[in-house]
Amino acid sequence: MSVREGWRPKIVAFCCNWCSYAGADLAGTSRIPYPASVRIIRVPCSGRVNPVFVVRALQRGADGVLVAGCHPGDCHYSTGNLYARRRLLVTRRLLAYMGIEPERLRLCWVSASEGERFAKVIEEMTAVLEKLGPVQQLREEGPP
Amino acid sequence: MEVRPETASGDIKTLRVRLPEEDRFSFRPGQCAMLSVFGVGECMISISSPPTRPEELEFSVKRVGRVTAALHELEPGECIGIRGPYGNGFPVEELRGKGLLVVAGGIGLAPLRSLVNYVVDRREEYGPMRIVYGARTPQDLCFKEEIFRSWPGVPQVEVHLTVDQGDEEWTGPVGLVPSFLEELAPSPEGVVALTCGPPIMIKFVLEALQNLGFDDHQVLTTLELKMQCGIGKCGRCNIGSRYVCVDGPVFSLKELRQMPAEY
Amino acid sequence: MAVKLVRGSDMLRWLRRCGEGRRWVVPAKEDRHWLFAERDGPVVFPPDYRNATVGPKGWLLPRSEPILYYRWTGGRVSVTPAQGWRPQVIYGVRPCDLKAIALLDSIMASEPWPETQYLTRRAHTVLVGMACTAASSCCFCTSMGVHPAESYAADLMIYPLQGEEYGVAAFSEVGREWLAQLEGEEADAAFSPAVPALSLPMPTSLEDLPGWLERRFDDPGWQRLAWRCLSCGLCAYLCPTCYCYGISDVDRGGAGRRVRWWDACTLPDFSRMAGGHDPRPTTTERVRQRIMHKLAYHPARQGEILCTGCGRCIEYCPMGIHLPAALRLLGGDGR
Amino acid sequence: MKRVGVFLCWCGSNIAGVVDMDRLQAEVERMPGVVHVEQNKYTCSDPGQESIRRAIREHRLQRVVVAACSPRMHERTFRAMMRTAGLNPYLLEMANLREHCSWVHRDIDEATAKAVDLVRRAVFKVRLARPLQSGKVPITRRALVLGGGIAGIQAALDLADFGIPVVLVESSPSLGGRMAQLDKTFPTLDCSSCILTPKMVEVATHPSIRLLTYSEVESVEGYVGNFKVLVRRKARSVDEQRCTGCGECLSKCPAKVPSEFDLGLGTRGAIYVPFPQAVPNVPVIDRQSCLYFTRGRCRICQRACPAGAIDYQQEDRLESYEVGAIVVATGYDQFDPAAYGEYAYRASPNVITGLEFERLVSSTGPTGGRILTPGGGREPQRVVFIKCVGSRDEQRGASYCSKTCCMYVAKQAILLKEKLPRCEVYVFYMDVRAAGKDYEEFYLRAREMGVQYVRGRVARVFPHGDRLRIRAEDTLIGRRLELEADLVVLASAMVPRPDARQVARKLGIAANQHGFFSEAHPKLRPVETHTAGIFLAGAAQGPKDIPDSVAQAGAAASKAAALLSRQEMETEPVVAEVNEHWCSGCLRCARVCPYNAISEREIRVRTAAGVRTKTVATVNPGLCQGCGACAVACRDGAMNLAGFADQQVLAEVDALCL
Amino acid sequence: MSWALPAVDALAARLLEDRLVDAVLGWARDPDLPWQRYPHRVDEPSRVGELVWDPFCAPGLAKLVFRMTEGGLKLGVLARGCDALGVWRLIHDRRIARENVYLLGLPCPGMADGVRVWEECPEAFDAAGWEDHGSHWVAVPTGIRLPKERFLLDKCLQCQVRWPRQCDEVLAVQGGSWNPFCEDRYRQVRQLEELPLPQRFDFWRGWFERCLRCFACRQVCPACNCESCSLDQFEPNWLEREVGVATQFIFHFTRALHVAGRCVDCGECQRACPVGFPLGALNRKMMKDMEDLFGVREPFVPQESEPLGEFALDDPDEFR
Repeated sequence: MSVREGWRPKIVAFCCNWCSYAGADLAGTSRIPYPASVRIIRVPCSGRVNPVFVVRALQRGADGVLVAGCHPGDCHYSTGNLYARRRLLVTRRLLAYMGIEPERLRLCWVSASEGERFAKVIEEMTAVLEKLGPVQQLREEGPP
Repeated sequence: MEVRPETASGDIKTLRVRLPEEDRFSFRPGQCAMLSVFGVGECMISISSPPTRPEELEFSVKRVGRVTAALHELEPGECIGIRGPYGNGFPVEELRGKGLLVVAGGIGLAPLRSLVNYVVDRREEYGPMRIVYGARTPQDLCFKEEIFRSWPGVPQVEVHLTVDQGDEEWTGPVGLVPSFLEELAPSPEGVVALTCGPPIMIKFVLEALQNLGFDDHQVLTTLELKMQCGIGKCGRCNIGSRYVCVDGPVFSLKELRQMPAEY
Repeated sequence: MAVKLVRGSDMLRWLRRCGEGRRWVVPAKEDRHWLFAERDGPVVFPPDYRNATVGPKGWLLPRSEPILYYRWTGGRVSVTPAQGWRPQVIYGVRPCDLKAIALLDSIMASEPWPETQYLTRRAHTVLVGMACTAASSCCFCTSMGVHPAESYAADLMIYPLQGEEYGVAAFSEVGREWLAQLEGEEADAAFSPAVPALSLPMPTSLEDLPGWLERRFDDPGWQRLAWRCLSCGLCAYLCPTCYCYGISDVDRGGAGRRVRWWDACTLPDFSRMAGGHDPRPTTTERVRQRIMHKLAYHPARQGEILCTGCGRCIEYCPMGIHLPAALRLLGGDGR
Repeated sequence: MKRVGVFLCWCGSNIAGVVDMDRLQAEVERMPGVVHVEQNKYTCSDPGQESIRRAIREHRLQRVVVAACSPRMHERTFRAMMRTAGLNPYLLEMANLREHCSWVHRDIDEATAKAVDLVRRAVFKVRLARPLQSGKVPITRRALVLGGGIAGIQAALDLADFGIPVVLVESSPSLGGRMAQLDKTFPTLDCSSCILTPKMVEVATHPSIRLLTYSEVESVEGYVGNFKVLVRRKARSVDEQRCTGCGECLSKCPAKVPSEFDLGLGTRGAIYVPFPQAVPNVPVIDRQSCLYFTRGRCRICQRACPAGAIDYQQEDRLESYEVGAIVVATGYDQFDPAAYGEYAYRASPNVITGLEFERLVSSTGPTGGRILTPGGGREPQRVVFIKCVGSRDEQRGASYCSKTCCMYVAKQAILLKEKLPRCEVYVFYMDVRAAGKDYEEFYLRAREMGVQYVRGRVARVFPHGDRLRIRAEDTLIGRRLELEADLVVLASAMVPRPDARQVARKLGIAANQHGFFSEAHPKLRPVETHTAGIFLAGAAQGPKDIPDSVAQAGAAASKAAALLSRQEMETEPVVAEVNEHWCSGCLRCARVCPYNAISEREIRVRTAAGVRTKTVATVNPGLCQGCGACAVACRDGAMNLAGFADQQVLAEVDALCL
Repeated sequence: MSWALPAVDALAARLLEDRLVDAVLGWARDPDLPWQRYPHRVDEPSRVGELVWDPFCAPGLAKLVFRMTEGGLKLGVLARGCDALGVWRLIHDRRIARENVYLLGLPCPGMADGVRVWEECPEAFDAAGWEDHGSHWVAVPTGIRLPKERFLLDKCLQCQVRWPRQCDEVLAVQGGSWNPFCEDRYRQVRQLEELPLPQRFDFWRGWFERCLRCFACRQVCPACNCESCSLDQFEPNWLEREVGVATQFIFHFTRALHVAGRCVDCGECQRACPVGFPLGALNRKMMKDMEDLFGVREPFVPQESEPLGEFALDDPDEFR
């Protein structure tokens, strides 16, 4: 597929307020650089993330969606991330089944103390998306 | 453009729109226009200012849905889309020389206000005009400036106000419009009644008028249905074979009787 | 009947030549279902082609289309109308659908507000009709006064004759221009049109039908028919004469487009108003509205019945709600 | 359109050093709804905040976006500022330009582009923000403590000392629980009842504690601050008011049954007090074994009682109490070693559990404190302790470590050595876990006193003559060894009470796979449960020794006190809300709610078919913690989360993807 | 096994006479279209004769039961396996009160595509009754044999819920869930899964272009019973009205996800779709995943709890 000049992947990341958002903050306070590809949306819990949010992001031009929550067992609400895991697992499979690269959706566990890890996840994912290129499938035609 | 709240509750606001010279259009009282807030949508609103004052159009909007809510949030100076005029409007020619009985409830006064001011501006061409207007509470009465001050001062214009429930200031009559109307007992002689308001009020006003001896062709009412295109194409606003957006919103009781009761 | 006789292959070559630079919309079979789809040219029809599941309506009145684009900058908004048309040929259209297009034309052109976007697209469309030689099991065009060999809105009409042979006749300027480029003499040919599979139990003449129905506006038969309606839009979307549409804005952060999309009077929120009031709250009113609109309201308005007997609603309604049933129930038959 | 004001913070050079603020401002000014943009060096500073207030006034701002540091840093600050500016605090949104942008990106163009997106995200979200009000829930200033063991006692006393009325419910006839059964306590060897009894008395006499022994909780309704608890007062058959506790009846009772308190090593009458120091010191008639109740004749105790306190007619009474908080301290049970057939528990009277040993050495015990083999009644020459019976053994017991065994075995070994210096003591162990203040030293002391610690599992214990034969392996030197003993003590595991799960269900709290009650968060909320207003203390939450139980009880008490110290409770405004018009009443939201915050209710709706009633979900803002799981579970989109509404998140997505 | 219409009538009549139900829902002959059977409601014992039970009773009844019982009507339902499970779906979703339905189970040998039969052998419709010979339907008395592999409705070809489960009463004839025409319910799903990703998308895009979004699939579906479908809502606008590849994707994605673990595999959506969109391939994909990922057995049998409203600590964690 043809990737237009200077294209950089865009990742929409849903971060749970208690672990992953804090983890991203820690990456900041400890000045751990990572690609500027990611844009974070703060949610109370990874369990708040509706699979439709994911597809919506891919439709509107995101190249990848990251959902980050507390490690299983550490969820501030005890079970939210476990529901999220099920839902997003199915979501991911369905995306693949309907012809969207599953790598575009990733769920990961990042605790408040894992700034390093957050940065690493973003690096990995950015690399993956750079290989995949922009989402061609769901592009909608804009005004002439 | 200017936005002015009408009622204390703020559920009704009046937008005054200044159209660029080249875009001005002529219209008749009772006609409507499609107002659109781009990004939210369109809705059909009746023009509440008279054609005799063309430089500015006024629309009185009751907040009911998404678009009307957006209209309410407009700020002076912001611009909106207007297309129109749509609908038949009141037959001002045929009404010439006749006495007028204007019966309105709540926001229903908006389209009739256009007519009233039109008549006020051409007072001599029309017979005496009686305005019967009611609202839920004194706060809900619209166009206070006009109903309390300007109109009563006009020769041969009577304004009768009523409210469903009064409050400490309210000294006027209390009661529903239809019953109030029957008490006033205006004579049908050479008079045409024009009514607009919530469906239920219209229903009973029509009965009241009948009891007062008004003939079907002496009664005009305006109807409202969901509209999308405004040009009789989207197929939404039909009552039987009539489209409210093209053939309406003004129907005579005579016409109404031939239509299915699906409104 | 005076037509130009031509062999199939020559006909296709001729059409292709005339249609240079236009989009070709032809019936195409995609597993068991015929649809009008964009192809690079006209085709010969296999014998099993009766009519397409989804008619050509969508190529004149798209499933959804932008009608304008807007862009906010500060408190100001700039608006540019959409240019939604491409010159096209719609080929292989059956008389029922041709009649339907004729009806749409009259509706969209109706005063006081003609629907320009449709009319423009229509003006850039050449309709090549195809008379029916065989009926599908749900056809009932003649019951609705539509004839399986009539040309109606067509510019050109093709009449399949024996074997490889076709007759072609023109019914418009463009049609005649095109036909002129087809060598061959006009000759008389006998064409035997199909006989529709169904003939409806018409309770009265077509002329009296509107009145007959309006007298039955409050007939309990409506309820007996509509209780099983699922409130989907299938019948309306397949119907070649249904044109109701809705309008909404697709916003992309301060800029976007206003789109017009197919709507259906059978869908629950079709006529529900912002305040919540709905003049047609249940399936009974909605089904009645749909059928009355076709057989009573529209005739009263523009003098023509809004059904061409294509039989799609009969064949595809999942709950078996269809015109014959309606007419019978209102006729007072117990079931 | 809502009037949005955006405030771009430089944070000194922290943000402005990387993000091109002027380019950013130019972009932001073009965003829909934005009517005012300004830059500040330090927005969080007083002048910074003041300039926001001024802008709110001058530009009639309805929504505010502060693009600065992480909301976790300053959201509170700016929300407070909003209030002082007369705007609802929840009409504010922050864009995290520092932690999430300027501190992690170097390239100015990239960083600025990202900053634009982040601000747009905030703008789009805040445009859809609604003012949120936190509700108020009244709080009943009374606590219920469940369980009269040391944890319950401690919690009750601490609460009472806060001046909070307490209802203490104990199912057995007396306070004291397990601790009362113990002889001495490690590592200080002070006598258990000596330190416990005063506390028991204090509970009984404390003006603000209502003590309900021989009672059980029937049902619990309501929610945090407003629980309704139904307590069953089991018929004691003795009038507590009249009884003087003289004990006349006890000696007269003809019936003899094994004493629960002595774990069957001793006996008691049908009318009995579990142990001499029992509080309240009021006997209870065990109707199963009472001659009068079983045969209809006897009445000896009634005749014996000088106070005329015996009342055979007494019946169970149900009493209802309204409380604001509940402390659950229902304690533990001991593992039944019968599962370990090879240890001959039950097969031989001389194989006993640790707890039984406690009764054996206790001066109030059946032997009056003399250590005699239950079988022969002889002083044992050699005693063998076997550890981890039922602990750390998934096959036959539980996977977890019971934590206390190592220490109480050491203690019991020492007691043996003290009382019978010539007695040999062997301890078979897997590991010795002596973590805790002075614990290791205590264990070493046991070894110094000559207690033989043998690392290895005992293969078999079987009667041999009037003694016991133990076959085992010393895994350290890898030698099989066989020895005889007079007494074998099994350090059996601590397990949940048999009725733990029913209790959990009654209270609407969670229990783990073993049946121990689950805390809200293993690290950060160790004494709270997921059900707001219910707290945990003692071994009911997991194996604990006395100091831990007491400490946790104190913690639970102060948590409860903190809650009850207010007349009413502010409910978090970020809670789920139901659109009843859309709700289908399937209640799948309730199933995923970790806080039982969602229940159903009937409403009347007007439909085409006329008015009908339908079931809808309803959220209790007192319980909802705003996780939003329900909002995703709801397909209708009827359940939504205020502050993180679907339309807001979607708008954020759109904003970021433009 | 024969299509015991008399027995059905008798049962229906008894239910009505015994006042066990106020009405019985079944099928009736369309007087205008010989091949058509439409859902029919009978209120008096005397009219059970209007009911019909033969190989052409295509329409599913479950979704109709929902609206019909809303007013508290007690309804007897002639239920094949698919109908029964559909009704149970609605019961578990608390849309139908169990006590308002009486499920009269009819073991189903599969239904024929009426129009097809009409086109290819109209005389079949002269039959007085029908018998089921496994691979054929046989008309009595005419003895006309209709081969199933030619005439079975798609939904019945794929059906694995022929036996009416969880009914109040089952018509006493032999029969079973086994469907000789569908050894592997997931065949199509597997085939698609094996396609390379771009082709997979092309496959679906092809269908997206044809889908009219008439919502017939949603409206017939017993699992799609929400008071207000999120796809119809404007605020938030989950789905824009504009029809394009992206919005069609969102529509079908959302629909599939919303019935995930809840679809009863009645195949009605497939039957209702005028353009033949392979909705089954989406629904069964979800079923397959419920099985593969979460070990849900018989994913098409409705349960109180649904897989996506649950979790297990050891759920797979494959996100790389």
